[in-house]
Amino acid sequence: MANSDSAFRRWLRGEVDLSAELRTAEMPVPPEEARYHPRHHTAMIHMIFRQSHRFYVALVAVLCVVLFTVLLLAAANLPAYGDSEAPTNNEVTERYVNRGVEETGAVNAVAGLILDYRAFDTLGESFVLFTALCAVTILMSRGRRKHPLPMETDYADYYADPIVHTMCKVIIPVILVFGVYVLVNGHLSPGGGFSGGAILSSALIIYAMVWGDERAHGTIRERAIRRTAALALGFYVVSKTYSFYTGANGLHSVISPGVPGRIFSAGLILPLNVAVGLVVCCTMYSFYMFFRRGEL
Amino acid sequence: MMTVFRVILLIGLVGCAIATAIVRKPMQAVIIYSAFSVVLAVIWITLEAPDLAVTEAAVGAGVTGILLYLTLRRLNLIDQDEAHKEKMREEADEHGKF
Amino acid sequence: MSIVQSFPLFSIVLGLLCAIGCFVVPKQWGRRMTLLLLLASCVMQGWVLRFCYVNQTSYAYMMGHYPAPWGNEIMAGLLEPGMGLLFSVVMLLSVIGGGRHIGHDVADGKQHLYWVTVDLTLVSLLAMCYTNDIFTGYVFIEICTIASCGLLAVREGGRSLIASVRYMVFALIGSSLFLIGVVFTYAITGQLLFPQLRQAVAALWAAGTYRFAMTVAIGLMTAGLAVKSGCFPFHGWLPDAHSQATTASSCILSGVIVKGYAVLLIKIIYRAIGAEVFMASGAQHVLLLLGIGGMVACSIDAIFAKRLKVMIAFSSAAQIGYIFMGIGMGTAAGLTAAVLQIVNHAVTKPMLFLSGSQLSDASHGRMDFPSLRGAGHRNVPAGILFTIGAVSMVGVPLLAGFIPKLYFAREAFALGWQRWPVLLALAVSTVLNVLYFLYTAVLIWLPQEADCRFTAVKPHWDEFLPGFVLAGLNVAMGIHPGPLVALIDKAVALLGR
Amino acid sequence: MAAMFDHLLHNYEEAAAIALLSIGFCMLLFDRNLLKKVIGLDIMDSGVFLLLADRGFIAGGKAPIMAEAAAEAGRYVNPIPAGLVLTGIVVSVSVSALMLALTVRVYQTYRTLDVDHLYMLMSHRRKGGRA
Repeated sequence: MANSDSAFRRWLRGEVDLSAELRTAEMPVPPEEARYHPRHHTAMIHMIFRQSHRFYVALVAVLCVVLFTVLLLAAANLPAYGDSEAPTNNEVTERYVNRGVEETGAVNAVAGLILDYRAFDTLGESFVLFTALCAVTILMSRGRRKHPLPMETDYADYYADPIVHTMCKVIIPVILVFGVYVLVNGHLSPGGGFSGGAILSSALIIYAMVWGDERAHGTIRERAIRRTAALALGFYVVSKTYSFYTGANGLHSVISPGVPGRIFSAGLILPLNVAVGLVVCCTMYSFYMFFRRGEL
Repeated sequence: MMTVFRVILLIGLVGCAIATAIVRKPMQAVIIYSAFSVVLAVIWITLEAPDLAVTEAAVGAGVTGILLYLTLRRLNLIDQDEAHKEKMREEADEHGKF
Repeated sequence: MSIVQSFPLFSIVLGLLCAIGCFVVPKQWGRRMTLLLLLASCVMQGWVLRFCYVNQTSYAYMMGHYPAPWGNEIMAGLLEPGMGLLFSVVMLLSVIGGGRHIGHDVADGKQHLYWVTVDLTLVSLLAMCYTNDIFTGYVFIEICTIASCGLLAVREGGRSLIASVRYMVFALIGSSLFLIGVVFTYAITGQLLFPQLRQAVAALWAAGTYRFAMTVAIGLMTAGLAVKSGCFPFHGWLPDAHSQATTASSCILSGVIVKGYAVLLIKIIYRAIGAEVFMASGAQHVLLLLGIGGMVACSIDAIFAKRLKVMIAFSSAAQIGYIFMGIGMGTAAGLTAAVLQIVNHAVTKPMLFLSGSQLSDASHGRMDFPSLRGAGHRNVPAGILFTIGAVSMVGVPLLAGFIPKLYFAREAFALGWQRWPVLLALAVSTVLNVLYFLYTAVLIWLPQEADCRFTAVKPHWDEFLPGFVLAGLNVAMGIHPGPLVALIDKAVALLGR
Repeated sequence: MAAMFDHLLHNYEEAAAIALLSIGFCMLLFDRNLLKKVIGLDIMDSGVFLLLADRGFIAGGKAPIMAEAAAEAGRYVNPIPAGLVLTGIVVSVSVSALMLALTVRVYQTYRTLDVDHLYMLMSHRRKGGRA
């Protein structure tokens, strides 16, 4: 009571600027538990930090210069650029290039390499995406607290703009078709799961940008995204386990390379490309939604 | 001929990287980084790696660029620079009695 | 081919499926599934270990239909399933022991994601243990980095965000250095799988071509993994990260994850580069010196720490110094001692974190030493556990901490110029350990002050039982180290073959 | 030394890759702005990928898409680096998404992107806690 009284008196004396309080009230306030109020000998610690920091920076700078000189010298020591006799062009590469088509059925040697010869790497890679999705969800998800997002100061209503709106209506299906093309032709032409999935997600992101997050949230359900990603990853794991297991035990695998060059060929590569594409698409779109509105 | 083209592209690439490092506004850095990715996508083509070019254009220039932009937007830093942030930081210091 | 030989693959796949499952099911199921997964993983690794021990062999397991230089492979000897078993057991106990804190520190809506990250951490550690391919190693290092960042950042409030940023900056520098090393290695050998790589490296080294690039590559890979496991001059991130996380995450981060990188480093040195070439490159001397530096410098930091968890975390950094010192000795016996140290630290450190956090619970969550005075009386099981752990860390005989120190000291006498630095570092580090660990162990048993604000807490079985299992392992290793040492000796012998 | 410089001039792509690497590394270490650190990380990764992809290039080689394998018996470039870089790019984008999420959270909590400032808060707290 005494406090408000004195505040009132100060206001009467004209010392308090009410509009200043209004301005601070607009600013999003960090959550209570995270706010931080140091108390002790700030100036000294400031100084010590700056001093030790300067020393540290100088030391690291010297180390960096040494490191990059060494790296440049090592790069000069490497086999010549574009040399066909370099050690990298050995029997491993020979087999990938010469027998890749008949063994994997994939015309695109890179697709055959990452989804058949070295599939374990790529399995790990999809799980890198999945792990990142979980970590981003942990960080960005607002959970129960629902502290408000910062106000949009430069909000542009793209939906009201007839040019943007109409163009996007035309362009989104085109992007989707292109994405699907890149996805399912991964074993025949450049592209594949990762790029195709990113292209698909870009179409979804444009949709969310123009039609608004709320509407996109209504159309593309959170549950659907999570289940699609989980199903695609699950399919990937299970099918690849089958192929690893049969391969290691010398069992006959029902998966055959098919006729190279056809769309339905190259054994598991086409379905795996689709699965990877779905995972990438869901992950990228989820990243967008988490950064945009803090939830899917 | 091809070598000259490559060298020009590489100079552009390194130039973009340096520009990203020295510009003051975060938004400029993000835009230059997207340009960097596009140049890199062309370099992948000159290296005969079309898979990488497609992926770099979609993932590097596209998705990473969008994520960087969204981050700026979440932080309300779209057209603010370091000097402004310095001021804000001082305010924050004062607020926290630092 | 026996079905047991497929168990490494099965445990990795089971972990992946479990992670996907936890992502979509409600949180209670996530916890159960993760506990089951960890249990299954323990059983499977144990089985593989038994198989390899009985047959005295290490075997390569083809991941797919293509043999070694073309397809991926995983490799299981004695070291790999042994470390997998150790990691699974420690993770299982940490997750059970820290369960109550997870419920408290992690928001309700994020608990299932916590279990996903735990599963993925297990998978990445197993894959790092078993991998026989340098690039697969890189991919799973990245999974481990991201998952551990999730483990760290999941805690609400506190400084865990700043700790995560710092951790990520260091970890990403580490993985980039490692990747540059991989690129250089690939550029001059054209191989990625360990056995072929080792032949190619030996041939190149004998021929003397690309020697400078090879040395740089070895240095970069070693430096990358050293940064990631918190070796001495790059340990800046470690105390913050390990002390700011929730209890189970602290146990996993310091008990298991840093060791995963160390195991991968050992595998790369002995299986991919070859011990002879590694020793000829001179990188082991650097590792030895860094290890010694870490043992001393981080112990001094630990003395000056004013909070319990920070002290335990600095002691982790010091103990990691021992591991690198063992690797840097460059002999089989030194490596045995390093692996013994890995085992010792993996069973002791989670015990210290678990009991330390219970002691701080008995002091209203305070971590500073004045508040912890007499905490042992308020929570007797935790006090006993902490005392066992502290005494073991000091290196008192009949406890696990003594064994690696003994082997380090024994091996030191067989060395050349390294003998005196190693012995001196062991002595200094032991004295420093006495200063901070015994001090704390005594402090918690001091009589409580008359005006003590804290009341005794009722210990829960799920909190102290895992600690007692770890303490049992610790004492068993200390009293009867023979079988373990014999096993590790065999594992090291198999590794170099 | 001159021979080495000559060699470096021939490996100009590698030299550019190392240059990118250094720029990114320095941004990651020395730039105080967290956002610029993330961009530096991406640039550093691009440098590594450029270094790796250069290793697969063969002068006069074609992209390894063997559509008319029988028709033209030309040389193909090495597909392995391309596959590895593809993996790397996806890893890199995952990591940068995570770092950006951390950036957003840090800014929401502490109202600053200056890393020195953050570390100062942290070390200060640790020292303050001792008193």
